[in-house]
Amino acid sequence: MNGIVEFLVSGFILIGAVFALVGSIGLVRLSDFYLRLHGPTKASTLGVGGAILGSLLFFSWQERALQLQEVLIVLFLFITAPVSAHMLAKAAMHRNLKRREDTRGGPWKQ
Amino acid sequence: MEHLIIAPILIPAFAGMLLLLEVRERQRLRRFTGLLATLALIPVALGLWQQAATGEIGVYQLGDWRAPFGIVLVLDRLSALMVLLTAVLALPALIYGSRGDDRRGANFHGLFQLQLMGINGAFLTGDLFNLFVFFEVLLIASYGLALHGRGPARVKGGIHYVVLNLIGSALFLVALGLAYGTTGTLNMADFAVKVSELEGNSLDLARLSGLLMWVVFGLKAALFPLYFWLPATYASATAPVAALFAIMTKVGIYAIARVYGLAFSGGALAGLGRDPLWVIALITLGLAAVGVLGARRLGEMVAYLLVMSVGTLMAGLAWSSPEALGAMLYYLIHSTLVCGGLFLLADLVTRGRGELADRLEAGPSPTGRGVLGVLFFAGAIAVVGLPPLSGFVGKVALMQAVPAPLYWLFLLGGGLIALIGLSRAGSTLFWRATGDGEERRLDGPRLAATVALLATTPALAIWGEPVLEACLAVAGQWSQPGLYIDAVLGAGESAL
Amino acid sequence: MNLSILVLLPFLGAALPPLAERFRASRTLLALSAAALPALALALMVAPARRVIAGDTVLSSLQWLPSLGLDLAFRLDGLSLMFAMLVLGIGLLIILYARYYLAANEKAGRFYAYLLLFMGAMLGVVTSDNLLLLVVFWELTSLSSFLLIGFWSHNSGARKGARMALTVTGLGGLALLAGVLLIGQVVGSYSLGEALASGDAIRASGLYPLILCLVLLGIFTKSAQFPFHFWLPHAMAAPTPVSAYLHSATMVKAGVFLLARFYPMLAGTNLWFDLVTLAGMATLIWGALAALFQHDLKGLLAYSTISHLGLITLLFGLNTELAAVAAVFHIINHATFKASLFMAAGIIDHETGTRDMRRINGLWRYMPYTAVLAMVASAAMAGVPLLNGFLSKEMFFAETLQSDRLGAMSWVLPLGATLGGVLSVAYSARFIHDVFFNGEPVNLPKFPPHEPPRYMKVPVEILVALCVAVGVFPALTVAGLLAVAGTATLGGTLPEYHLSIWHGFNLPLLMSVVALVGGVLVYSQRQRLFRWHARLPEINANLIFERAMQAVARFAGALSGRLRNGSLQTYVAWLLAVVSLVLLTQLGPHLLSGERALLPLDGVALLAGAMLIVAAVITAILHRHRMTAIMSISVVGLVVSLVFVRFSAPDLALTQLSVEVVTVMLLILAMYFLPVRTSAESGVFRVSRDLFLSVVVGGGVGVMAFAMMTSDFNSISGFFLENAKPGGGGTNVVNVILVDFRGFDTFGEITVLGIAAMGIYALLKDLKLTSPGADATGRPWARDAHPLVLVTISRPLLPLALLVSVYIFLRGHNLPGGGFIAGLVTSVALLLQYVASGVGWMHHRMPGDYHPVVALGLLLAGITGVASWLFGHPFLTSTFDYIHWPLVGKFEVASAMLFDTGVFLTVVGATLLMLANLGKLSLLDDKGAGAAYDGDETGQGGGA
Amino acid sequence: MLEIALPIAFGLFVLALLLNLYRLLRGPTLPDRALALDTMYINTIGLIVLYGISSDSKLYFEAAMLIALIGFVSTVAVAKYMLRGDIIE
Amino acid sequence: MSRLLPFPLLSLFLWATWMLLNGFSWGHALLGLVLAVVLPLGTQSFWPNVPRLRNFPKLVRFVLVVHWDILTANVAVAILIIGPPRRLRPGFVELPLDLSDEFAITLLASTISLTPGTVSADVSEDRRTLLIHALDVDDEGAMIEQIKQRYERPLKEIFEC
Amino acid sequence: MEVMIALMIATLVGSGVYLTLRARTFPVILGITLLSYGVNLFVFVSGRLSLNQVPVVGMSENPSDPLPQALVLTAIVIGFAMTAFLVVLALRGQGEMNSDHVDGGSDGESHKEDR
Ligand code: NA
Ligand code: NA
Repeated sequence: MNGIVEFLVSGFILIGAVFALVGSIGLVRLSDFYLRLHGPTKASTLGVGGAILGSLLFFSWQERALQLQEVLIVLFLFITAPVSAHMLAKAAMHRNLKRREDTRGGPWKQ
Repeated sequence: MEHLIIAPILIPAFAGMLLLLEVRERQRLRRFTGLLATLALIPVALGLWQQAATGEIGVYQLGDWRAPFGIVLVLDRLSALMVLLTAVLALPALIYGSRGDDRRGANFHGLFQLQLMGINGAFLTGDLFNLFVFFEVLLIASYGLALHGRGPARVKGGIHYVVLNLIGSALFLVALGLAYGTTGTLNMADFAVKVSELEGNSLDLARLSGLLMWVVFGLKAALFPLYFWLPATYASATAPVAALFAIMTKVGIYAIARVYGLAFSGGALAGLGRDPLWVIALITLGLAAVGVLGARRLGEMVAYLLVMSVGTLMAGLAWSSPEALGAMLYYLIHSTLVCGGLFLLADLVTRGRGELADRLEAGPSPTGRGVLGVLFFAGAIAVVGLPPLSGFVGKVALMQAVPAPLYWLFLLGGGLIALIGLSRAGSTLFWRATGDGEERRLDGPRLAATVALLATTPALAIWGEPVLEACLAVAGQWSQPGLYIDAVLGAGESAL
Repeated sequence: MNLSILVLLPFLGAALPPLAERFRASRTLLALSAAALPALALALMVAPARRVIAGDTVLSSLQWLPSLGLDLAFRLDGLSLMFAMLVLGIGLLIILYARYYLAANEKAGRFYAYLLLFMGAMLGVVTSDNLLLLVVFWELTSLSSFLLIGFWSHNSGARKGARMALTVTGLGGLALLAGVLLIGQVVGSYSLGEALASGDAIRASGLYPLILCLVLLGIFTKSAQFPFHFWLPHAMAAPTPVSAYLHSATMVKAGVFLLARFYPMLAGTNLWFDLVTLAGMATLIWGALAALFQHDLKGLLAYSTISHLGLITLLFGLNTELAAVAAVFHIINHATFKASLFMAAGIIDHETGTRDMRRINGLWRYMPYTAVLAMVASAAMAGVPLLNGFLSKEMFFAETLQSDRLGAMSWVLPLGATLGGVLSVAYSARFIHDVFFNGEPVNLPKFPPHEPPRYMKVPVEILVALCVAVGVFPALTVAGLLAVAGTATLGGTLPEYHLSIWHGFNLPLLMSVVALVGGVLVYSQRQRLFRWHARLPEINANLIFERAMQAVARFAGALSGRLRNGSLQTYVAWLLAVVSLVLLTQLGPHLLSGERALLPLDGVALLAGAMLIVAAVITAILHRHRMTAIMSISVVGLVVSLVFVRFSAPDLALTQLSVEVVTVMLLILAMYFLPVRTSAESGVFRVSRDLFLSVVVGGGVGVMAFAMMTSDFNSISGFFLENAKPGGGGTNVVNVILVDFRGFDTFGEITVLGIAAMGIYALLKDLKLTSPGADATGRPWARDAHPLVLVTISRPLLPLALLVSVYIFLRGHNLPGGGFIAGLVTSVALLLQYVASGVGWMHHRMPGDYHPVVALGLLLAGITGVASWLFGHPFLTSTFDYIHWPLVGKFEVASAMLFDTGVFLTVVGATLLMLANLGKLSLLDDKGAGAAYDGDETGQGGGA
Repeated sequence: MLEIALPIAFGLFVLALLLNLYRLLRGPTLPDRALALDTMYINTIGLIVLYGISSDSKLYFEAAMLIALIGFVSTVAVAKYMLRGDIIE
Repeated sequence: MSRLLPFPLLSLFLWATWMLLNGFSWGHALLGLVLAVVLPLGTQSFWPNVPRLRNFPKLVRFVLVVHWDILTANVAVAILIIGPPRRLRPGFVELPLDLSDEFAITLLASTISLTPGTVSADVSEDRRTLLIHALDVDDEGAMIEQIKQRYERPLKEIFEC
Repeated sequence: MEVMIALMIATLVGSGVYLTLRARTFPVILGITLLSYGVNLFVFVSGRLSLNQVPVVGMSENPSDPLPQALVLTAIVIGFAMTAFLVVLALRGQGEMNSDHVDGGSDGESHKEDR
């Protein structure tokens, strides 16, 4: 395999993995639900995106042709992930979950 | 005519599908479809029986793939007999059900047909995994049927039945995994050949597979200690369903006969589980007799009588001589039809007694007390094995074929206990009536269906000889697994 | 003439009276219809009877169940002739008697029918030439007597008496069956003739003691021998004609008949002597004693019957030929005098309205004619000279003196016999004196009593006349019959004996005198005896038996209730305990020695595995926090899919993933109506039991899995890999197996799915559940039923998901995918619409009922399968071809695709049928309805 | 290079999954658990994609795509349950 | 044409997806075309109110902007997450909506959720306000303005004009 | 790897068994589900484990055993049907017996039969 390609693939997947981990760390570390909600919806999406970029490159190289199939995964995620986040936020507001005292503003009554 | 073998599966299957298609709840159309399909099963089953009676084993290769790679249906005398028995039982049960019970919930006719499809499939298949699939077909349909109608008792019985059978299905899968994981095949005949060549770890695992299947079939057949669910479930099921279910325990018995008479018939595993089966059969027989005596509802009593027949049959099966198997098959036919008839009868009794239903307490006399009394008397005589009805013939045949004092003791003792129970029940229901029941007349077709089933018992006695001979022929073929294996795999494959 | 017709006649006759009754025949006509066929039978018997008297044995046989050795074989020899005459003759008299006995409002037709059934059964017993056939008729007598005894079913005593008789004689019948089967084993045939000829072989057989015990159990129960005698008095609850019939000539005589019949086969051994004599002696004395103390007229007769049966039994037990002849003789005599006595008692009962001898007194004045008849019959029973009873009793006394089996104790037998005689005289004296004399009647329900109708007395007259005739002219009357019967009983030549009234002064005569005098003495002391008896604790066999039966039934109920305790947990535990037993006995370290090389474990697998294990265990631990459990079980499903990915099963991974989503939706749908959590309710014992079972079963399956994975095997799978492409036209072998090689499995499987949907629909129909108005914390539900973002995103997702479904479907044959997965994806997309926009909204856009979708799917699959018949192939034979189209190029068309489309439709239809209907549940609920429809059109905005 | 990068990436994703599992078990609230599950689905996609690379096979693409397309439905269902109790109404 | 292709954008999207899924071949191009026409037609009743696309180039630009934002802001958020939590200044922000089309509002909400640091938490019943939870709000007004500038306005132009 | 898989199967089956022994319908449903997972895995591994050998013709040199995969697929679908039925049955129980106890009614009554 071409060294540069391999380097790029490795880079993408590592960056992706780091982002995925960061998102999940956020999920563990952050102190209220609304904060935690930010981690996965974005960082993880990006994490998967990184992995997929790596994969794209890898297979395009392997098969000597542009392999864009996996873009669809990201596309689908971009469509669906905000819905999960939105619905969970609504649920959390409905349940009136505790939030950090210094949170400005407040949730709406559901 | 070569496709006749699959007809007992496809006729109810297509009927079930058509019934599913009929969404406008045109009850008469549904009844017509269901009855027509069920009626059609009888000539088909007779044709198959005739085909099997020649002694030739018919093999139907689904998808035109030869065994052991594809799934085969196998028509030997045993499967033909079971298919015929199912058809004979199903028609009266459905006629009975078509008099109003089918309106007590949705999809009765569709479920009934698909239940028949499952039962026939289980009898005909020559493939272990396909047997599992048909078990599931008949089970899921039976879940639906068991819950047909309303009432907490039915739901509770249903939950118990479903959960236990789901666990049973899981166990079956484990057994199948082991079967495939050791022999690498699923065709019963091929399995029989391969399992007899196993050794070491694989042999131990195959044994475990056999024993686990044994537990599964024991659950279906309702053997001790796995029958406890049955009385409540059957007693609470709608009458035509309970009547049809009389064949369900026999599916378990059939499976044991088939799998152990064929798949585990050779090599180190021959006779697997036979000794415990013997003991368990006797315990089942004894405890079920106790159950008959202790029952407080007629339906429950009949359910226990059914379990008793299971014990009786299993002991005969465990003895596993051709004579014992032949006698057992005769008894199987008898007990299935009679218990089916008694379930219907219990319902007829219930109908006239209002709130009291089939509780064995003094109360208003059932509508049509005279006729029902005669039917009850005949059914009771048949089921406890008193002469001159089929129960006696079956019992004598079994006792002659299984000359074990313990068996005789349980068989006769159990019969006596059941006799006591039934005489108490009969005298309470028909003699101790405290007044007339509801005025309604007995429904003609319902009565006819009940009579039809119970009338098989004198018929089986009168034509006992040809029936016994047929059963012995079935048993003779069964006890030569090599015939089956040769038919399925082609001659010369069998080492048994 | 075929004997089977003879036996058949009463059975046929049983149909006549009910028919006659239906046509409103008069009572006389009814009786005539009942009597017709037995009379015919009696007439038809004349010809064969002549041959029998001449020394022949008439045989006839029809095949019935040759493979069981059960033939319709009948014989008429002396013994059976004698019994047949009793059965038919007395039977006819009973019919005549019953004509007057039965009240106008009683179902006489039914009564005669039962009686004739019984008569036929009895006739069958005495004429069977096949042991099994004999058992058949034997049991038929039990059954028909059950009906007869219980004829007055409104009467509790009748019901109980009938059940008791059936129970006891049923027990005996079963024992007899076993005994007969054993005889058949020894003899090698069930032919009576052969069995009688094989007496030596039977007695020599090791099975002899068992056979004897079983047969005697049958005999003793039937003949009411001590200690099985207790049923007989309670059988007196039957109408008197029944008692007269059953307890004189028939039912109870069946037992002693069998003693006679089997005499050549089983008698002659010490065991026989001990058992039969002992039982006979005990019965003789006990019955006589009890008879003395009865206040019930029929009770006295019942116990006297028991006593006389004991006498007969004792005679058979003595093992001498003469004793056997005496026994046969006494059978005849007892039948005649006892039948007449019962009838007389019936007349008295009929006329006075009671059977209590303490109230019935001095009837001599009111019905002298009946009194004479009854007194003569009683005298015969007492053994008064010039009456038939005297003759046989004399023989009996003589025979007891002959036996020396008891050695030094031999005097016991004559002493016992004499004591029996004394008591017999005493109770006979009571019957005469207490009823017909002894002052005035006390408080009779019917007063004054009259003589009965003329023809009601005829049967009594006939029988009493016979008693006298036999007693006075034995040689002219009974000798011939007795000779042939005796010969048949002994199965050989008859011993020397003389039937005469006077044998000179001898010991038997002395015993008779002692009996007569002693009997009168005893009776004279009756007041003292009654007082003594009244102080004894009352033993009511009926009560004891009934209580015992109830106790047994209660115990049975308790035992089966204990086993079948209605607790699913117990049943499941039993099932798993059996599995555990299998596993514990079969598993061992030897299974861990597989030869196959292990795959290396890597970190990812380790952690993923750990994740699954943790999630599974957590699901089990946290199951009471139900929503949490749903989450953790989803994790399990996710990891399982990963396992499928990892181990080269992409199809499975896809299936698992999509099923998982649907399952979670299903569980959450259910959660709406179920409690959110439950409190802990299992005790320590239960939890530890369950843990044990879990560890054993789980561990066992794990060990088996390991053992299996580590051993080598040869599989048929190579065939699939090789033939998938050339034979099945696809490269995805899993899919080709599913739609082709094992398409039949798939056919069954989608059927399961379809049935499940049908069943679920049926379960949900009319199901009423209350929708909680608030969540578990009491918080009311959110107002926004159809959030905008969800609605707006979910809708374009539908065509997208369908596109993906098409993709997955089309590639399935060659690459991972197929109808199932495509169907599930489509279902999920549609379900999402339900979640987002609601049932009401979907209702306008989707079929209202998914049944036809399921049906179409199944039909498509089925018809595809059947279509192969047109090409002469079996069900589900697939075919495929490649088509070349310009521009598009080469593509494959396979019938399997059609099948797979059926699969697709079924999956979609079934899933939606299940879940959409589950979702509709809340609509049915009145409370939830308003809220549910609130936001129905949310997100629809303008235009449509 | 890829031989080193892949295991590390695998490790990081699995670690992320374990952290998600922790949150799922720990809660403390139902939305937290649902969020954790949702994140697990997403991280699983990454894991599958990586597995595709490491085994040089595109046969796992559909699995990843399927999670991306329908994995969120579970989360939506849970959220809807919390909001309305009835997810199909 | 519009009866056959009521939602050209969707059809295009579907066709592109099909081609991505299957790789290019004439057969698939044709089949994809068929599906791209049939599927929207078949599901037409499910979404009666999708706005017409007015400005395709703007859409492309918008997509690119969003992707860029996702990339860059992610890094910032990652640092926030790993950094000391006390540094965060979370808050709920109400965004007054200029958009009126529901599809456009949804796109905006999704975009806000996808771009790091913000999650759209709710849409008011009257569709006039969007509730946003932000991880780190310095200046509420600036944030609102930025969202309006960067996302809402282009969306309005793309779909509504 | 085999040890790991065996452990997974053991845990799934064990947890499933434990849950099927509970008194309420819901945990029983979960138990059946877990049991199915375990059993499906068991059947799956009856074809032995193999890495990256998808049974697609031409895709692998030594394809893994396709038959158990087909069997498991069937089992998954059947299992789903059964679970769905059980779930609805549990609802029916809740509706008719007003309790989610597997024996209906509360614990006190649960051991009494409806005679
Ligand atoms: Na008196
Ligand atoms: Na709903």
